[in-house]
Amino acid sequence: MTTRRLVLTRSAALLGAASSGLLLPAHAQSNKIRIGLMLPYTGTFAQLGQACDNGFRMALEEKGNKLGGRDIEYFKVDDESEPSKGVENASKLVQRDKVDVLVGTVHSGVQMGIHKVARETGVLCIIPNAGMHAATRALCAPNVFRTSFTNSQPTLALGKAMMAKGHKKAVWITWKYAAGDEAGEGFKDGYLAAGGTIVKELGLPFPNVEFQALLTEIASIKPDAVACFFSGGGAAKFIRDYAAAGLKGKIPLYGSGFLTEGLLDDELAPAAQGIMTTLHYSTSLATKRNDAFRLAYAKAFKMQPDVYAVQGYDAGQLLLQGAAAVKGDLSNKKALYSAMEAAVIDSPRGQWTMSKAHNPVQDMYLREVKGKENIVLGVAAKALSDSGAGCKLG
Amino acid sequence: MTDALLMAQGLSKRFGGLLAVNDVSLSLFKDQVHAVIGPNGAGKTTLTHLLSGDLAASSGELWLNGESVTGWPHHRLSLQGLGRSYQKTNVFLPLTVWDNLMLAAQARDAHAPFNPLSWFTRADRNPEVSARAERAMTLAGLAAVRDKSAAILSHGIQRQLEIAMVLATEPMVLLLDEPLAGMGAAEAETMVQLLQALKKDHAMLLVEHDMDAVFALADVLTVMVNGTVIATGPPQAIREDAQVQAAYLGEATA
Amino acid sequence: MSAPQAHLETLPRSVQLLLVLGLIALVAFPFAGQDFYTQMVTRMMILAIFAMSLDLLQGITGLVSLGHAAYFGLAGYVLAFMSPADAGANILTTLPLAVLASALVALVIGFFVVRTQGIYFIMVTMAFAQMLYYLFFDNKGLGGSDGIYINVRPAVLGMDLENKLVLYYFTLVCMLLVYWFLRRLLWSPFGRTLNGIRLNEHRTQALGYASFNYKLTAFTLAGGLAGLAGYLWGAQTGYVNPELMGFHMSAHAIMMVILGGMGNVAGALIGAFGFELFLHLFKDLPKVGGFDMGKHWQLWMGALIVLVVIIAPQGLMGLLRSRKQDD
Amino acid sequence: MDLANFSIQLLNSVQYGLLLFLLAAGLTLIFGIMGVVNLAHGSFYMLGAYLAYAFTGAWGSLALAVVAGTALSIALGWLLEKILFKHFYHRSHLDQVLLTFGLIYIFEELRSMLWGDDVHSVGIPAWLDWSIKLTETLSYPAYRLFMLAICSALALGLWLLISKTKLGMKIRAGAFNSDMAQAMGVNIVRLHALVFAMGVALAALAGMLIAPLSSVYPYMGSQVLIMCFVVVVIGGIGSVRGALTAALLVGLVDTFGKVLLPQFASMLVYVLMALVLLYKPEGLFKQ
Repeated sequence: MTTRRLVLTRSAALLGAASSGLLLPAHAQSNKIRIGLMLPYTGTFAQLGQACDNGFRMALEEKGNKLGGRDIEYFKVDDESEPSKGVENASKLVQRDKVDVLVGTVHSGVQMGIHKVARETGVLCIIPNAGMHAATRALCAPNVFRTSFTNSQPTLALGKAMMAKGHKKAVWITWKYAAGDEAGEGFKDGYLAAGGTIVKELGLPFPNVEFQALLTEIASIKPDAVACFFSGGGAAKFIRDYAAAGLKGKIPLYGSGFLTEGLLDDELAPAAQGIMTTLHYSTSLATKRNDAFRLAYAKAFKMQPDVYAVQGYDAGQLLLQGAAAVKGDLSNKKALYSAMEAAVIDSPRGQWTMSKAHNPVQDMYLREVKGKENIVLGVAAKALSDSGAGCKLG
Repeated sequence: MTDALLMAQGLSKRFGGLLAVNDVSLSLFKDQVHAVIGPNGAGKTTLTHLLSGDLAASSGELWLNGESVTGWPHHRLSLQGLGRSYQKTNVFLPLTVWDNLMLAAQARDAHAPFNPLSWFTRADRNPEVSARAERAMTLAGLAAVRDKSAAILSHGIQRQLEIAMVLATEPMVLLLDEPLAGMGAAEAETMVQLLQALKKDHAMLLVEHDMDAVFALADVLTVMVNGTVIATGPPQAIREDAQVQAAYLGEATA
Repeated sequence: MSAPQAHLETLPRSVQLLLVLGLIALVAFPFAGQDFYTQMVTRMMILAIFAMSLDLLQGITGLVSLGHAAYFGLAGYVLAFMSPADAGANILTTLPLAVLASALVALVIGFFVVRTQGIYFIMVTMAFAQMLYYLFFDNKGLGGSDGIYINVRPAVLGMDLENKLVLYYFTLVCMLLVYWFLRRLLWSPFGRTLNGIRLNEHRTQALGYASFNYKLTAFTLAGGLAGLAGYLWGAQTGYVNPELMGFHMSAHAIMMVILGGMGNVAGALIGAFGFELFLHLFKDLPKVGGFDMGKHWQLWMGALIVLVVIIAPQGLMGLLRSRKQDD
Repeated sequence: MDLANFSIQLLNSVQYGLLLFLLAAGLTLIFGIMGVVNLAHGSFYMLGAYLAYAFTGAWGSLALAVVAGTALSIALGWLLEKILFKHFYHRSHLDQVLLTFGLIYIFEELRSMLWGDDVHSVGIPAWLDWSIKLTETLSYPAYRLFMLAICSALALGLWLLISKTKLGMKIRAGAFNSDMAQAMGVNIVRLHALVFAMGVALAALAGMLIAPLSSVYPYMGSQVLIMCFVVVVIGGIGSVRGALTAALLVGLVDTFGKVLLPQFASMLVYVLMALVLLYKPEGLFKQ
């Protein structure tokens, strides 16, 4: 083809793609409720994103995929746990797909982007995981609800449990990034209140996983116990290195539940025996509600649920209760929000209610790794609620 | 001593153990061609690098137009009027002949790079620069290939472009490193005529193997062997100098 | 003075046609498109400015920087720091300051970086960008790993960037200004010398140019223009985070410039729009017989990039010109 | 920090340094000696780790997994070189950056499709699964000592291969001036394929050997990528001795940085790199 024809077809194609793909006529007003799922389907937290997705869909399927009598329609966006695209992806759901509710996400950096869009557009937003404080504290908003935790909530309950075991001097170690710092705040509040003293706070750059130097430090400090916050691949490595450094038997290891949640496979379990963690759920929580949930989840997805699946599931239940109260008319915001605020969620983790700042008030369980499970020893903190400091709601 | 355009005193260059140039002193005067000859590896090209600033001398002094310029980087020396061509053709191949010359011609009075004027003015609308490029082009006889890209020119014409680019910077002193290298007889002839014409108003250093051209052009001849100058003087005297014959010209010369 | 022959500076008529068509589409776009697409195209224009700023370095001067996002992100942070909690910052003061800050940092880093050559230049620019990234990532005082909000978008004299349409046309004007500036630069003595440095730095020095000063000026200018793009990004999203300075964003900029075609600024512009369009296209691919094409967008994106580097080494622009050989 | 603690930290830094050398060894060949900017090096490392996970899962023995994995990665390296990289030796660094960046996307997605996005652990072989008591609270895992030995052996082997053997001489000649080497009768095409395959195999081997320590998870490759380039560049591109020295240096800076200057720990390595490049622009041991 001569250049002229080649270019004309190419530039026409480029502009054609631009117009057809982009200039969609405003969507026909159907009575389906449009649900936007903004979760990481690729990237480091893909596993967690998929678990939230499964839990949420399962909750709605159990009620016939109806919200207050109206049918539903899903819109998915992969946020790749990439904070720089947070606002862009959230706007795609809210402005392009005109979703009525946005469910997301896992990574707190991306959550900052979603929260910006939620506060500006007023769209109903349910956070299934990201524990960043701001969303239900200083920057809380009537249209934003969280069904997971604040970063400091799980570690808040850790301090008392450690003191109960007589560990008066502890070392705190985590990655130096937002989630790690906020988890540290929770641990400090809980542990100091219970009379403990933090001998040293160790931190390493995120996502550096070379722990040897700090493990050597811990061995030389010889604290009564070590408390930490790690998750994902880094958590698995920390557990192995901790055991390999011979600390396992000598200095008990405590942490927020994410240290062991969903990681206890055949290879890792031996190194993790005896690790005690606090979290608002454990797969092996021995309640009828949890067993039913595990059965249903295993049947639907052929694998065991984890805390992320429960948080997704509860996001679905919260939405179901809210929609039922307004008989599917999600535009009746006042009634919808007050119904969701007053909701009592019968969750596999146990019943929990919504705090004034829209963060779960829930029991924190003390768990210990035995075999390949986090066995629940008891309730470390009953109906623990986040301080919601700086939130002007309610 | 004072009217020497370029004067070097005791120039030496050591590469680790090898003493490539050993205590060479020479002067270039206006309207005079100073040829430097010697076997391969005698240090001729290294000497041109020391004079032009391409290489920093291990020791020695350098004066340009009476002013001490020892240790200057070669872009400063070039701006002071010391132009040089390279043994291996060293031009901007993707650019046309005219653009090569314009870039050379523009260097003389270019605004400093951080001066916004140099960002906004049009490079091809500067009459002085264009005139300078035009002069260099006609002198080197490149008008015919003006808009051809340098990459597709024959080797000989590329050598002419190399010289024309040096002329476009309108230097006082010309350092020419084997300008006739790889040229056919006809091209060499035109080049010699060009160099002959350039003798006026310039001081020229000519490093060359083509003896006919050397003896046709040179006013002063210097012979270098193993980095040191073994003889300097008028060409005729050098031709008969026994030492030179033994070291360089071989047995009886014709 | 005859106009130079087929040259990087003169675009083939086919590309000029494409650009004019594109400009018309861009000017008319907000009236036809949905609110979301107006924002999407605004972001493409911002990335186009970012890509053009890198093309000044990579395409025109031949300096491949793997850390160009540092100056992009930095300007966003300057806006965030200067934005009051409850009011929009004044564009007249904050924009120049943000661009100046990025240019200044580029000058300081450039002073060290520009003296290295080839692959070492690529690596050392990356090293400095990673330093800046961790400086913001690790320090809570600078916003920490989750970044900072810009609560109210900047405004001046009735021009309020909170309004999506105003932001769209403000960005369009900025993009056109940057495009015009860099295109003119190609024709300027400074631009011609940068081109000479890219082709044969040694010869350029021999002609009398202090190539270090030229490269440093280009590095600083490119840093400032990247700062302009970063400022606009902050103004549009209202949220800045360390990833804006990260390795990924720098690599993204390199890909936009290469996809489009290097050295004539128009390539970078086309590359930015093309890259974003392909990204959105692949992500929105439907489910085809149970196989969710959209979920595996990374596979198609990777394949596209590999394809481009094999069949179109000079990018899309190269394809347009490859048929019409030079004389 | 008393002497005992200091000496253990020194051991940690040497061990991490040698680990880094193992990680960067493949890159010293492909990027260092062949001059190909291979951003996909991290993906080959990740591929090795997942192969180790898959094979130990299937056969239960890491040794077997390493043998099979190495063979597979040599084949993959050979194939990739034939299809893609053969055409890129004389292309600009920019094209190589683009090509290998595209490959990162492709490998990451293939890993997700083949093995999913889960976090896995790989068992340490039983005969190495014990620790030596250093202090009454700290002991040192035998597997890390084993790795210490392996990495040193590899460093020595690679150095000997490159600088002392005939093949090594051919490789260096090919890297320095491939046309000249070809003129001297070196079969450059086969040599490049061999060196490239060795580079990929070394990266995968690093993944397999480090998997029991690092556990296996998505995007593990991209986390080590930048550190590998830092090591090769500080050491001096093309120098095996340089890569080893640089790896030990980075190990030192990273280990003691975390302990003594925690707030600057992440920047220290890059400050080191910038200083080296500014002081010796061609790295420590440029040939």
